[in-house]
Amino acid sequence: MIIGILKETKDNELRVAATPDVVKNLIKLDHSVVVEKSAGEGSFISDENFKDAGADLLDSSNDVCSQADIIFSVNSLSSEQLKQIKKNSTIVSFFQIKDEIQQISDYTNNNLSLISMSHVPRTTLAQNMDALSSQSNIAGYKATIIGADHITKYMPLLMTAAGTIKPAKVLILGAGVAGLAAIANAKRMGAQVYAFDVRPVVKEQVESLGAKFVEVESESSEGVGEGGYAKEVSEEYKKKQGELIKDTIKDMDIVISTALIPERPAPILIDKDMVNSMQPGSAIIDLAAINGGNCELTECDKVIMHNNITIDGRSYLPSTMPNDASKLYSKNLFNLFKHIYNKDNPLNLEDEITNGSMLINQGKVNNQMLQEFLDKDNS
Amino acid sequence: MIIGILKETKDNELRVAATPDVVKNLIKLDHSVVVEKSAGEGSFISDENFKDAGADLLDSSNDVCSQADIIFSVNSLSSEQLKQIKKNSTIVSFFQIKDEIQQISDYTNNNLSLISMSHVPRTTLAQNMDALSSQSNIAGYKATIIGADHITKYMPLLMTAAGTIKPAKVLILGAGVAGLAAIANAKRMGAQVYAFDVRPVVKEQVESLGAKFVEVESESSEGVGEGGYAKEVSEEYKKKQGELIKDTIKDMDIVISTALIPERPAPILIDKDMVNSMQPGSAIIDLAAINGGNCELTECDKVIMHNNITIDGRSYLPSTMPNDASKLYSKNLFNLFKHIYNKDNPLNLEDEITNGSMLINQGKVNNQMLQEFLDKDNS
Amino acid sequence: MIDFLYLISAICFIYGLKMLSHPKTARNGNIIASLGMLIAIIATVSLGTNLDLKMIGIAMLIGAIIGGFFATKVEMTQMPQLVAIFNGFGGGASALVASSEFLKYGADSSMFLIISITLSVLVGTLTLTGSFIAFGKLQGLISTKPITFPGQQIFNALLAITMFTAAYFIPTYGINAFYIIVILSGLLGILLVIPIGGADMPVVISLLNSYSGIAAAMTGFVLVNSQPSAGNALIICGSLVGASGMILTQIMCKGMNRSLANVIFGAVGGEVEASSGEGKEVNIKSYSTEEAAMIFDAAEKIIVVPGYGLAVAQAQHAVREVAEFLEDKGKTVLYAIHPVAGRMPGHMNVLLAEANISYEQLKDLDEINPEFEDCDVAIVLGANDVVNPAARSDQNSPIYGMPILNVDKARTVIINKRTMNTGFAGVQNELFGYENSIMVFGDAKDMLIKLLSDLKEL
Amino acid sequence: MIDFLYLISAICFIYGLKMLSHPKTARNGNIIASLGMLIAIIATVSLGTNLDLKMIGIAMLIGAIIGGFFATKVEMTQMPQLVAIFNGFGGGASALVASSEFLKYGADSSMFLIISITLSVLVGTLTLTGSFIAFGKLQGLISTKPITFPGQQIFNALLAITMFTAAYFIPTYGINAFYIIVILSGLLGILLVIPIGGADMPVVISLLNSYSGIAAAMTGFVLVNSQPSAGNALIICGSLVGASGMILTQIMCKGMNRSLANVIFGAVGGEVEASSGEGKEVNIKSYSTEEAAMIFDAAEKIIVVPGYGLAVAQAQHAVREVAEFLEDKGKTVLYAIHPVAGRMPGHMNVLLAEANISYEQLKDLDEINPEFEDCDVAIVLGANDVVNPAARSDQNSPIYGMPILNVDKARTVIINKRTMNTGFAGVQNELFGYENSIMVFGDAKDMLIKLLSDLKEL
Amino acid sequence: MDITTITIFILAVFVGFEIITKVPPTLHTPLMSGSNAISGIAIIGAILATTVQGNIGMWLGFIAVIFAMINVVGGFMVTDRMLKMFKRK
Amino acid sequence: MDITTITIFILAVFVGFEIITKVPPTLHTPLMSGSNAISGIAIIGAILATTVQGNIGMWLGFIAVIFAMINVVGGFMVTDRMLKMFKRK
Ligand SMILES: NC(=O)c1ccc[n+]([C@@H]2O[C@H](COP(=O)([O-])OP(=O)(O)OC[C@H]3O[C@@H](n4cnc5c(N)ncnc54)[C@H](OP(=O)(O)O)[C@@H]3O)[C@@H](O)[C@H]2O)c1
Ligand SMILES: NC(=O)c1ccc[n+]([C@@H]2O[C@H](COP(=O)([O-])OP(=O)(O)OC[C@H]3O[C@@H](n4cnc5c(N)ncnc54)[C@H](OP(=O)(O)O)[C@@H]3O)[C@@H](O)[C@H]2O)c1
Ligand SMILES: NC(=O)c1ccc[n+]([C@@H]2O[C@H](COP(=O)([O-])OP(=O)(O)OC[C@H]3O[C@@H](n4cnc5c(N)ncnc54)[C@H](O)[C@@H]3O)[C@@H](O)[C@H]2O)c1
Ligand SMILES: NC(=O)c1ccc[n+]([C@@H]2O[C@H](COP(=O)([O-])OP(=O)(O)OC[C@H]3O[C@@H](n4cnc5c(N)ncnc54)[C@H](O)[C@@H]3O)[C@@H](O)[C@H]2O)c1
Repeated sequence: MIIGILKETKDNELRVAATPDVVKNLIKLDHSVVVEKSAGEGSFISDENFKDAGADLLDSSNDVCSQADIIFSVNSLSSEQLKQIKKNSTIVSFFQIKDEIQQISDYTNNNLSLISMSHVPRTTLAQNMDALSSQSNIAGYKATIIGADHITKYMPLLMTAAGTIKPAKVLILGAGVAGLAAIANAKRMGAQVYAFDVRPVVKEQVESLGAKFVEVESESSEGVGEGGYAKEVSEEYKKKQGELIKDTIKDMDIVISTALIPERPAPILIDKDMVNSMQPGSAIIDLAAINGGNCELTECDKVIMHNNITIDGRSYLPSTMPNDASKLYSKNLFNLFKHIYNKDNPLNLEDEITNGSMLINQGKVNNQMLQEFLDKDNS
Repeated sequence: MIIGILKETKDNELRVAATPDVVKNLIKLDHSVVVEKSAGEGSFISDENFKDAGADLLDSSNDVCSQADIIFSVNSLSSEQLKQIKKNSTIVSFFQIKDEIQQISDYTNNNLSLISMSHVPRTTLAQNMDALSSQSNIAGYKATIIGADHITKYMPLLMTAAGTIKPAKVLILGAGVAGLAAIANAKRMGAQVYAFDVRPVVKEQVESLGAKFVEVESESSEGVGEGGYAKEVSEEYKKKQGELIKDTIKDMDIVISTALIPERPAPILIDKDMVNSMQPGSAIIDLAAINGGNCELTECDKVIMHNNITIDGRSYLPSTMPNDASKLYSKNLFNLFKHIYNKDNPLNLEDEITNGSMLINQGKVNNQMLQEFLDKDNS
Repeated sequence: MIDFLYLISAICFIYGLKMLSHPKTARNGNIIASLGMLIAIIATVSLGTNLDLKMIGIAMLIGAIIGGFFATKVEMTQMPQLVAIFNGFGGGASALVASSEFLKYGADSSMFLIISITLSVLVGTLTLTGSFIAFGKLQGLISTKPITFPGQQIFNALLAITMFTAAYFIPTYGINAFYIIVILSGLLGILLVIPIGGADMPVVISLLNSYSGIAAAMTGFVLVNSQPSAGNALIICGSLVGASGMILTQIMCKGMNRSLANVIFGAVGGEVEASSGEGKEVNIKSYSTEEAAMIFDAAEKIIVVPGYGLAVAQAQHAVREVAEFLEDKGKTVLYAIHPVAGRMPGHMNVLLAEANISYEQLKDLDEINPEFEDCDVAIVLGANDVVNPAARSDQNSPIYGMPILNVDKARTVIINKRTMNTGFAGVQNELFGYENSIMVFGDAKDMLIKLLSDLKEL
Repeated sequence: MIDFLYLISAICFIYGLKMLSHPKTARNGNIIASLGMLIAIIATVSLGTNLDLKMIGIAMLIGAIIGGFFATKVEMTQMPQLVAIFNGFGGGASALVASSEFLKYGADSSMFLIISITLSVLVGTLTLTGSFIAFGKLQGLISTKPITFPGQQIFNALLAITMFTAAYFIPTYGINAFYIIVILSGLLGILLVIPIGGADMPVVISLLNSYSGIAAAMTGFVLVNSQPSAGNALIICGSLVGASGMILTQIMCKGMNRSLANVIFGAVGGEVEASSGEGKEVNIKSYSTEEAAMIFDAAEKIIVVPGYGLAVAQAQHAVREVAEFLEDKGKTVLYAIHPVAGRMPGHMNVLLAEANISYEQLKDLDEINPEFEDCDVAIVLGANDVVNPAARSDQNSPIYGMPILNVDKARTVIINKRTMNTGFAGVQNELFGYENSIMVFGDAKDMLIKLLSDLKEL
Repeated sequence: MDITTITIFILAVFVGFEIITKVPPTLHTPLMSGSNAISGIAIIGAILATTVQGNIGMWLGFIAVIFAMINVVGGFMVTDRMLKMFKRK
Repeated sequence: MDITTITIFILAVFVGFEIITKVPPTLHTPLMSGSNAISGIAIIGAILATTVQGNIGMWLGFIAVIFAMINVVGGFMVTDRMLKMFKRK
């Protein structure tokens, strides 16, 4: 097959869907690879690097789209690019169902196949294809770094000749992959770390990183949804949770919020009052910004100051570490590709992973959730 | 005495020379304190806070200057402010000899006294007055944070399903107070840390923080100057050192340079070639920027990109943590003030600390170095 | 001269026992002890007057053949019952000697002699029958469940009283009273062992071993008048074995966290989980940290496999301490980091970095997997899924196809977790039952701390 | 009956010695041993025939008064020499008894008796004179320097040979040969101790103590024919002391990292630095980690004072391990962080955070200083300037006026550093010589690791 | 009954108590087995018992020798076999 | 010369060797001192020696009793004094 690598067009996107290493591995599997010129620029990968790895460099995105049987990308294609794309070809990307609904006709009409990196099932086996994890981990890690940069204080405890500096307090809301990474890094940096999540199982994980778990008293399985994800919680729970966060947040120097519920807007956990109760000079890093944010005031992709509190809503944190982010993403993508297009039984829709990640199969919707959305849209 | 606190006028300066806590302590010692309106704004200290502490708030810098017997500040006063100042009054600030030479006539003509925070002797006893240390420590700490933010990689080693991430390599040039703080924090964050300094004693200190010391072979006391400071080194040493750094730097992800020689331009340790030899996406944080920088390409107070390498020349890092920076600075200043103006034997020029920090005593130059500079200027 | 031979043989026994209690010298200790026995036998043969050497030779040959045959042929797993039965014969021999002496002097011996003979017969016979019951239990001929009946203790006490009464009446009733003693001691031996559960058998055997020493010592008292030097030799060696056996029994009880009384009378308390590895119900081997320590002591290359459990236990510092101790002993220690160990990417890195374990020691999957083959011990600390061989072999397993750490390739795998519960993926791990696998249960931190102190005590 | 008393007294001695070797039971052990002695004396008095009880009473009274007087009056620091001289008397007594037996039987005793007597006199007299020399050295009456002359070893060997020849000729020359033995043994005792340096005296005393046991055992052999039970008692107790003394001597040598031979013949090697605290040249007390461990064992509240040396040694993990061990024993452990400890602001925080020591345990100067007063042990790890009391008291000190950690207010201060070198400020620290200060020299990490294992062994 | 006999007995008991202090669990069984073999010292008595006049006594002695010999030979051999296992593979 | 005597001697030596295993250094001196007092057991011999016929022998015994008594009483008392110090202040 001819595999195409595009230069990403989205704002702030510096990642690339394949690194020269992955290109080499693809070629080893007897595929050929076409790469758009300066596709790797953002990740400091030069065209020469790609060439050396064996890829063909093409001048424009159009050339790539028209040649490739399968396109690897980080973000879904622009409508222009979609127009150029070959019929029956495949796109592997970080698809978000709600975003793709608009372009659904382009996909189905052209008999395209969509393989979604965001829908790879979170099974043990699929972990090396789990780009959601690898990129969330970056986001969580980076959130503590920018948090430490935003605040006007030290992170660790220091007892110096000029007085004792108390350690910063960091609160992590939502201890999924990103949250755990944030906990780990904040702990490393010497802060006192608190974490909160609706799923009670997470408590042990939080404590396994040496942080304190802030608990809402309730029946134990309130927020536990399917497949290890969270679901929406009852009103009563929300109230309790609100009070708990309110009590906690006013002493915090950094709040990193990562709470997400799949295919739903992010729950609002921090309202304006809570923000106002925080110490001036503190910071909120809202990793849920792209889904509306966990903080009422978050503006997606913007860093704003409210009442001397920094609210950072940048959704592209992984892109700020393009080097490692591209490396991990492309490895994940390659692993998934290898899994789906294996020699023995390619494109086996019986397979949990293949089936789960296949949003659209040659123009046919293969994802229940997407179908539901479409049905809702149509009605 | 009436003590005056000004709002700092320098660009990027967010610190304030006294916190409400220090104001309280001053009042306890039977002084009165006048504070310029919104002096604490940058450090998130409101005028109310100062009022509550017992200070009088004045509307303008002029008011403060004309009332105060002694002025506390972070940076030396603007020429405008100097004009308003009372005769025979005293200024305590972070004076730099080469900067003050311009205004020397203002000082001497008005019989002013200048107490310099940067000239407090680095003795054990003076450590709680040593603002150079407390602020350098902030700078060193913060340098690693912004370094971690600049680079396009993780700091720590991570072995994940999507592959193994190698730890970032951090090189610290000059392991004085700032350098040691940078080492400590970079270690915390999980990087592999290397450090280099001309003073061989530092080796033990570097190793006491768990970092590797990169050594130039030479006679042992080459770079050791007076009072624990460095002095300029021989040409031959410089060559060896250059080669060593050249060899080391090309593998580094972050370089934090802090090398200074008192009252001399900072030594150039990183030339353009060396920068070019670094991996794209790496960063240099040049804490010596204000003295010309340790890197040839550094531009003071600017963050530039050269060949995909970030070169951060911000000299105001302590100001990015105004909360803790002001707290520590004002504590230092207060301790020095208490030492010099103690009840038993005030303004005792026999005292090492008083004498050392007194740049100009009632219009008379009291510092040898300053005198030498003046003599040179005049001739 | 012969007296000296006995003395030398006693010294051999003392040294032999001493050496037997240290791993490095144990084997030589055994040889020295057997040398002592040889010397004692030679001394006795040259000491005795009117010995029918042929008869003795035949008897010795028969005994040696039987003993030697079983000792070499029996399977390793049946060792404990073999020791039990050998022990029974020892006790029996003492009882027989005492009986024979009784027959020689008859009922009108001195008080001292009668007491000695009674005790010797009593303890000897009891050891004989008790050991046979222990053998039966271990061999599965008798139910390993504790067998009890109401009033057992009282009945035993009555038995003992009857016997002492009989002993008192020996001067009056002679041989008949003596028979009663023999029979009742035999019964007592059975009754004492029957109510004890199979898992406690090793302790019982050790106790019976101590008894057989006491029996020999008592026989020594019987003999000391007619054959002073032989008698003394029996007294010394017998009491040596009696006392050291008692201590060993105590040590074993302590190792099981129980008192001796609890073992002997605790039948009502029911079975404890088979913790000595002899139980056949589960096919895992559960070891104590002390035994694990011995395994480490013999190892040269050790690979540590941390998992989520290590993080839960916050045992990162403990593991470094153990590793450093082993390194100081000249061993190589590496850490095998599975890419998905823990609950977040890089979980193990965060954990081990906190303990300041050097990056050089951390190896990822590809680097470490070839190393397991020539590694002596792989210690799995709270990891489960990432070492599950089902990922390699069991097509139906939900984790089939995931690359795992091939710990099973190591000579010995020590697995520490708290229970037999599954890990994140919720699948059982067949590794735990492998031939070369050993489980050490407990919280990872507690276990490592204990392991360290056991390592230091070796 | 009396025989039994001797047996009981022997058992008392055995238990007494056993208990004496454990800190918690030591005092009772001593009491039990002295009880054993009382029983032995009572037994002897009732055993003896024709005893002049009045004379014995007088002699015992005199001895008791002298012994008791010195035992209570002498200063603590002079204990070692007191033990030495007591020991000498014990050896002397044995020699005297043997001589008296010799006078009784004369030259024509059995070979066995003559050998016994010779050995008893030889060892007893040697102990007597040797102990007196040891006493003299410790008391400063004789130079503590090793006194040697060329050919000393050869001369000693000649002496010994002469003595044995004399013993051989006792049957021929009788009392004269005996005199030669007495005199030469006395000389040998002197010559054996004279070349040993003052710092090694404790070992020598222990050795002589073992000898006095041997002498008593030999006396037992002398007596055993005429007074079997008393003889046996002497043999048992004497050999007990002889053997255990030998072991103790060995332990002491090991503690000094030297062999016994090295102590006895190593005079040429010169003095080792006075490490037992008896040296008077420096007024610091240098303790081993084992002794420090004993102090910790008795403490309840412990404050750790980390300094730059801790960072240099990278001993942050080691200190946490020790602290955790102590906490597990129910003790309170706090860390006193001086604002300028180390070489950069917050150096200690960085260090201790790395070892995951909880922030709650870290106390800054103002918080911790009041706590020293009711703290049992303050342990200073590689800190110097920040605990220098000169900052409080010595106006001329360059650090005068700096607030310091008042460790000297603690009941005991244990200071660990490698040498007596100064710290950053370059000033000597008088704290090291304080009454309640103890130095434990060595690299902080090594020392803490050793301390931990010693703590575990208590 | 002789006091020296008792003395010897008691001293031997002490030695027995003291020589075994710490035994790693893996050595429990071998140690037990080895000391069990030593308790076959009854063979001394058994050998001497064969000289007893009466027939029964003699035969008792005969059986006693067999028994004791089983204990001794079997005990030492099985101990050795166990200990051999501890050698490094 | 009797074999039992030697036996007793040897067994006692064994006991002596075995009972002392690990002694913390702080106890070295007290232990030495205590066992030193025990070696004053020579007092038994000394007492018995006073019955010796000849005058000299008797007086030797007399002195021996004094010597031994110094050792015993002084030894135990000084040991006790040392051990008292270890009590917590
Ligand atoms: N790395 C990631 O990013 C990530 C994210 C999510 C999920 N996962 C999944 O997590 C699993 C990781 O594998 P793993 O082997 O590390 O963990 P695991 O398979 O979950 O096994 C952990 C084991 O540790 C034991 N344990 C728990 N607490 C313990 C304690 N205090 N002391 C001793 N043992 C303790 C548990 O057994 P007992 O209860 O019997 O003690 C459990 O079997 C994989 O299945 C992976 O797919 C990984
Ligand atoms: N905190 C700051 O910001 C800063 C900055 C610069 C200077 N200082 C100065 O540094 C000093 C700090 O006081 P401090 O008490 O922490 O340190 P210190 O006074 O310098 O004493 C450290 C002691 O540690 C011992 N040591 C060194 N290596 C050791 C090892 N491996 N194991 C055991 N001991 C070791 C040294 O004695 P041996 O050589 O005998 O072992 C030395 O006496 C103050 O004078 C302070 O003014 C502080
Ligand atoms: N099988 C695997 O190996 C594997 C790999 C990666 C992740 N996972 C699992 O997938 C699951 C989801 O991880 P994710 O990071 O993608 O989750 P996510 O990004 O969907 O959500 C982040 C976190 O926010 C929490 N959250 C949701 N609503 C909340 C609320 N109202 N208040 C507080 N917290 C709230 C969730 O519980 C979750 O922990 C986790 O259970 C994770 O362990 C499994
Ligand atoms: N007495 C005290 O308690 C106390 C307090 C603070 C600092 N100090 C001491 O003061 C001294 C100066 O500290 P500082 O941080 O202010 O120093 P600084 O800011 O003047 O210089 C920073 C470092 O750069 C190094 N340097 C200079 N030229 C170099 C070159 N060509 N190459 C590499 N490195 C070079 C210097 O050696 C120094 O370590 C140190 O010795 C420090 O320990 C003492």
